[in-house]
Amino acid sequence: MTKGRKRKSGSLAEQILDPATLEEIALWLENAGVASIEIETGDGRLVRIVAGEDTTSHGAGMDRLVLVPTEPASVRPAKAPIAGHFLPVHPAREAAEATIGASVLPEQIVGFVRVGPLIMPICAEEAGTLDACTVESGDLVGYGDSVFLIEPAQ
Amino acid sequence: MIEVLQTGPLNTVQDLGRFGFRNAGVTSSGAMDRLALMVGNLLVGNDEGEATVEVQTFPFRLRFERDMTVAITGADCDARLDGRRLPPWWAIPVSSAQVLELETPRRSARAYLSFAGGIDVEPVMGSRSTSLRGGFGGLDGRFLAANDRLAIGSISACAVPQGGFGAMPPETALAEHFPASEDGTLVVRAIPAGEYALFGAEAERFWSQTWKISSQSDRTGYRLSGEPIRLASPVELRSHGVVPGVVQMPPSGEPIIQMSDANTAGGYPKIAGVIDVDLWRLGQARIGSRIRFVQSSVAEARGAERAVQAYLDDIRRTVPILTQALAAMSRR
Amino acid sequence: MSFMQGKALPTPATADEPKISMIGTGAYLIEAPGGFDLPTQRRIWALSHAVETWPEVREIVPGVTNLLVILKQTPEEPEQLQARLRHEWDCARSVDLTGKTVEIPVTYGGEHATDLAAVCDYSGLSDREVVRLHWQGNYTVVALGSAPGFGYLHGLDPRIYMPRKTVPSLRMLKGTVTIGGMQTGVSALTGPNGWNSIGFAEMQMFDPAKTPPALLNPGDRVRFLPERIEL
Amino acid sequence: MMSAGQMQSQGESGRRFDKLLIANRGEIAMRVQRACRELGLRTVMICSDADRDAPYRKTADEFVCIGPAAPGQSYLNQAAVLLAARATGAGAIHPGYGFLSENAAFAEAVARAGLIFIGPPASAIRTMGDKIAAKRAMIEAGVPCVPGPDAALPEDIRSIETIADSIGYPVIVKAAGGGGGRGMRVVHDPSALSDAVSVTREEARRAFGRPDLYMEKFLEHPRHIEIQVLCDEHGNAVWLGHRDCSMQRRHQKVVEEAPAPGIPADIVAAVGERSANACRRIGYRGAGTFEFLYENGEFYFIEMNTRLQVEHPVTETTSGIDIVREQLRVAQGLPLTISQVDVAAHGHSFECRINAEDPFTFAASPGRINAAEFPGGPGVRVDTHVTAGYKVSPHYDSLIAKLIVHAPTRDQAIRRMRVALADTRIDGISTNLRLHQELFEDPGFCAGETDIHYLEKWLGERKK
Repeated sequence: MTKGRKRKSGSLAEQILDPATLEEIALWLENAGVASIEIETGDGRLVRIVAGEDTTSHGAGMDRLVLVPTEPASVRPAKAPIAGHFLPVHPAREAAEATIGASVLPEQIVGFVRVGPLIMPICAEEAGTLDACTVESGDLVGYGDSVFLIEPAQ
Repeated sequence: MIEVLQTGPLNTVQDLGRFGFRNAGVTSSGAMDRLALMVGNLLVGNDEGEATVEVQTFPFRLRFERDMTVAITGADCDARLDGRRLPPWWAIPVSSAQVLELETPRRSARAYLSFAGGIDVEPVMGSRSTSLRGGFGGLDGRFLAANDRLAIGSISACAVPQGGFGAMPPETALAEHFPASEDGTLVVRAIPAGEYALFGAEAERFWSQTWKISSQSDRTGYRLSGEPIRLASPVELRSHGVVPGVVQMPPSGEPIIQMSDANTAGGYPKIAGVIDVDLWRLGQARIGSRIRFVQSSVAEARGAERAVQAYLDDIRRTVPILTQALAAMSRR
Repeated sequence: MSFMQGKALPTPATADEPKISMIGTGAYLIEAPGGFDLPTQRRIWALSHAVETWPEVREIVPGVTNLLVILKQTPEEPEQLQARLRHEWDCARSVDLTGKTVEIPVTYGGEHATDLAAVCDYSGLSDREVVRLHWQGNYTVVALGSAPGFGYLHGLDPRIYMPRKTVPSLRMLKGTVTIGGMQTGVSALTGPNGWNSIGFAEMQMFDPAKTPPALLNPGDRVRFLPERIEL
Repeated sequence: MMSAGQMQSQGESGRRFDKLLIANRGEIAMRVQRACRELGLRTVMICSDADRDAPYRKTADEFVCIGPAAPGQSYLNQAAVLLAARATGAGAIHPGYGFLSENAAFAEAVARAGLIFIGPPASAIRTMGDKIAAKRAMIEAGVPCVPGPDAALPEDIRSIETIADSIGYPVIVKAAGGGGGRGMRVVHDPSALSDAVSVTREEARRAFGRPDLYMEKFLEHPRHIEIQVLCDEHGNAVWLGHRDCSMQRRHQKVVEEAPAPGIPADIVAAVGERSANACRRIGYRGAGTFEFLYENGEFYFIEMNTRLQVEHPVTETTSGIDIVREQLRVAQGLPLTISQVDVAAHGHSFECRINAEDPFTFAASPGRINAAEFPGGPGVRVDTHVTAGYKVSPHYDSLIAKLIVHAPTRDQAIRRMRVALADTRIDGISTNLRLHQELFEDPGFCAGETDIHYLEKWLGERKK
């Protein structure tokens, strides 16, 4: 077990989970007799936490935090750019800019956020398939809230 | 500069109109949908009355010759910027050499292109609106043609977010202040005018029937077809000033609504006047579509005007707040 | 656009009170009682001058014995506004505008005078007689309208009154000297026109680059100078 | 343009606003939320990316993230706060303390947006934010000030020397735009004056963009005494007693108490009356604090804080008045529920600020709190937003809890605080709990009437 070891500044581990949390989860796993657990983080990445001594090929001394490679692709969110109310369809249009199951391009508008008299776009960050919408029409969404899930293109 | 790559006839430069010369026989001109023009201007950080391109024949294509900000308001004409689809009622920063395309809208008639800084044509009698009849204003007093280039004024950078942003369309934002369409028939509010009483019982049919906007309709006026309404005895009036919105009844018995390029004077009996605040909706009514008049009052008109003003004030106030908020968020 | 025709009847509300009506919510038309004469027209001009300065007024359009007042916005109290207009009319004293005199050289007859023969037929006068009666007249600009800079001129000799045509000319040239009913004028735009052409004037009646753009103003005197007569 | 004070529009409930946006985070956000809920007001709470899991999200009517973690992008992003209010239909904004609470431009923008700013008019914020203008206003209202001219120093050194002589040494030279210990210099005798003036002026020019300096008497061993005021828009202004906030480290208060020990009641009453009077004169509204230095039986005004203070609970517990509730009522246009004759001070109160910081180095200690236990029992109040599992963000100030005790006497309150501190446990991060425990055993502190340098000196000695 590596204890309280700090990762290099800017590493993904720091961005995703802090060491204290990891320690705790690892402890639970150990107690429950589970070898490892995969957690999907808010930004769509998979994190595998391994209990006890590191048993992966990384060898001794490695952190128990393992970033699972992005293939097969994990789902990425399309986030609200600002706080407001979610509009799945532009009020002057009858159909949504992109429907669930449709393929989307980077920067393509997939929905809207209404802020008073104004409207901001919710854009896909990368090419993929619009997988799901996670909020209801008219819901209050905040900056950075995940509104759609996009399955990245291979 | 912007360059017109493709255009149909009768697309002109328009602002809110030319006022103060009606008594010299000069029609006011100005956008048919003034509300769309104002919203477009507010989105790009202009004063609400800057000159825009009114597009009423499609397809329309233009190329930007420098980086700028453009807004597309009014009819949803499936705008595309270098092929990328844009929502209606939208403002977006564009780069030099990008091409904006507008397709024939499925509903509504006219789209407005507002540019941050406004279209910099020489004002004539205080306005940049094109008077096609007078042959002045706008671009040499004529409608736009392919290869025309229009100068765009400069404005202190308004930080429109990269992906653009839009305004709630007035149809939605102001829905409770305007009568809903009935089976695709636009309901237009009007107030009886000077000669209304002369029509006697006939006047009832003015309100009750659905009128069709005939093909002989343009920016000057809409001719309506339907069951004619005639006066018991013909009446001719001394020439008097008229304004957009006046509903005249020529001897044929089929009404004419004077629109933005309305004649300045007329003498036909006036059965009604469309309330000012409903003119923008009429300006978006298409040839062949149907309208019905409902009787209104000054009080009702004032209520709707206040709502429109509040809507515009809200946009005017919120646009800079939104751009500031986004700018602060992207600052490190 | 229709204009005074010999047989047409106006629709005055009463004999001595002006009629005030609305067009939509932001325009009020005040129609003077009685017939069309210059004293009434002068009172309309006086009313125009008074109302023009009201802060809520955007534009005024004096017509023939009437005035259209266009407001900047719908008034909160329309009845009160009507009362003020009525009061202003009551106070209006006939003013004689100290207008300028404009002399317009005219080529009578010739290729543009396509309706001269019809005027002769209607009046029973010879073409020389019609032309003479026209240029000998002293005209007053009653109002501007219908086209930029077009002046409705009062003072036509009743002998050459001539109703508008039932079938308008499709392309009458700007500058055509015309008679319509009891009025005369110089057409300001090339286009369809129902008035009767008897001559042509080169003079520019309207220049958008000038201040004011219209050559004529209500109250101005106009004289036609028979530069050429081509009969 | 309407200022909040002119806003007379009232909702169906007869109130000016039914929904309030809380433009803050942490314990104060929670404190304001509770007051709103008691008054039946709906709450909109905003957060940054770092505060998405704040415990008060569950009890807010609406909770929405307005921007990234950095304060400039979220809590200090005026436009984003206004938009959140616009989007949620909030009718008023409570700025809490810190962040936008003393930003006159923000108060104006709130009013311009047709909303009510829970605080004084922007003009009052602006006046009190300008040291010289504030001092002038206080002199006019008869509030005692530190001796010294209420105007910027002249250029000419001879005149400056004359001013220093008339004040009497030691004097302090301060940059008009400065604060928090920056841009100021103490001068003990005339020979050092010229150098001090020129160095400070240069510093002011570089650091604050304006070279204006002013000068006043330097007090050697003052205490930091505050007077809490409350005003409504009907001309009522009351003062709610006084607090001693002398226990400071680098101008940051560590422990506060009410009332300030050892100050004769008649002296405080005179200053309190004048403070309330000053509020009436400047058209003040809401809660505010007059900060004074106190030395040798004299009060000297230093500044006015035009907002709620971190240490407001010590006044609440001794006066029995809910200051946040009064703020909200005043903003609704209602008169104060109390008048001066109703104001009394009962017993004694202490507040300890529990910070996520090293108790020795004072380095911030962000991270996850594994376990949190807080004290209870009679006369104990804990204002906190943290629980076990809470992650203390490095982006914001390190205050995680306030322990407040109240007891009939100061000695009893000290004993109560010792117990409260002993019953507090925060694991996973470092906190200054131990510092507080040591302080409450320190004979000097326990004796009371310590000056503003006491804590720094004590810390210096502790290190050895």
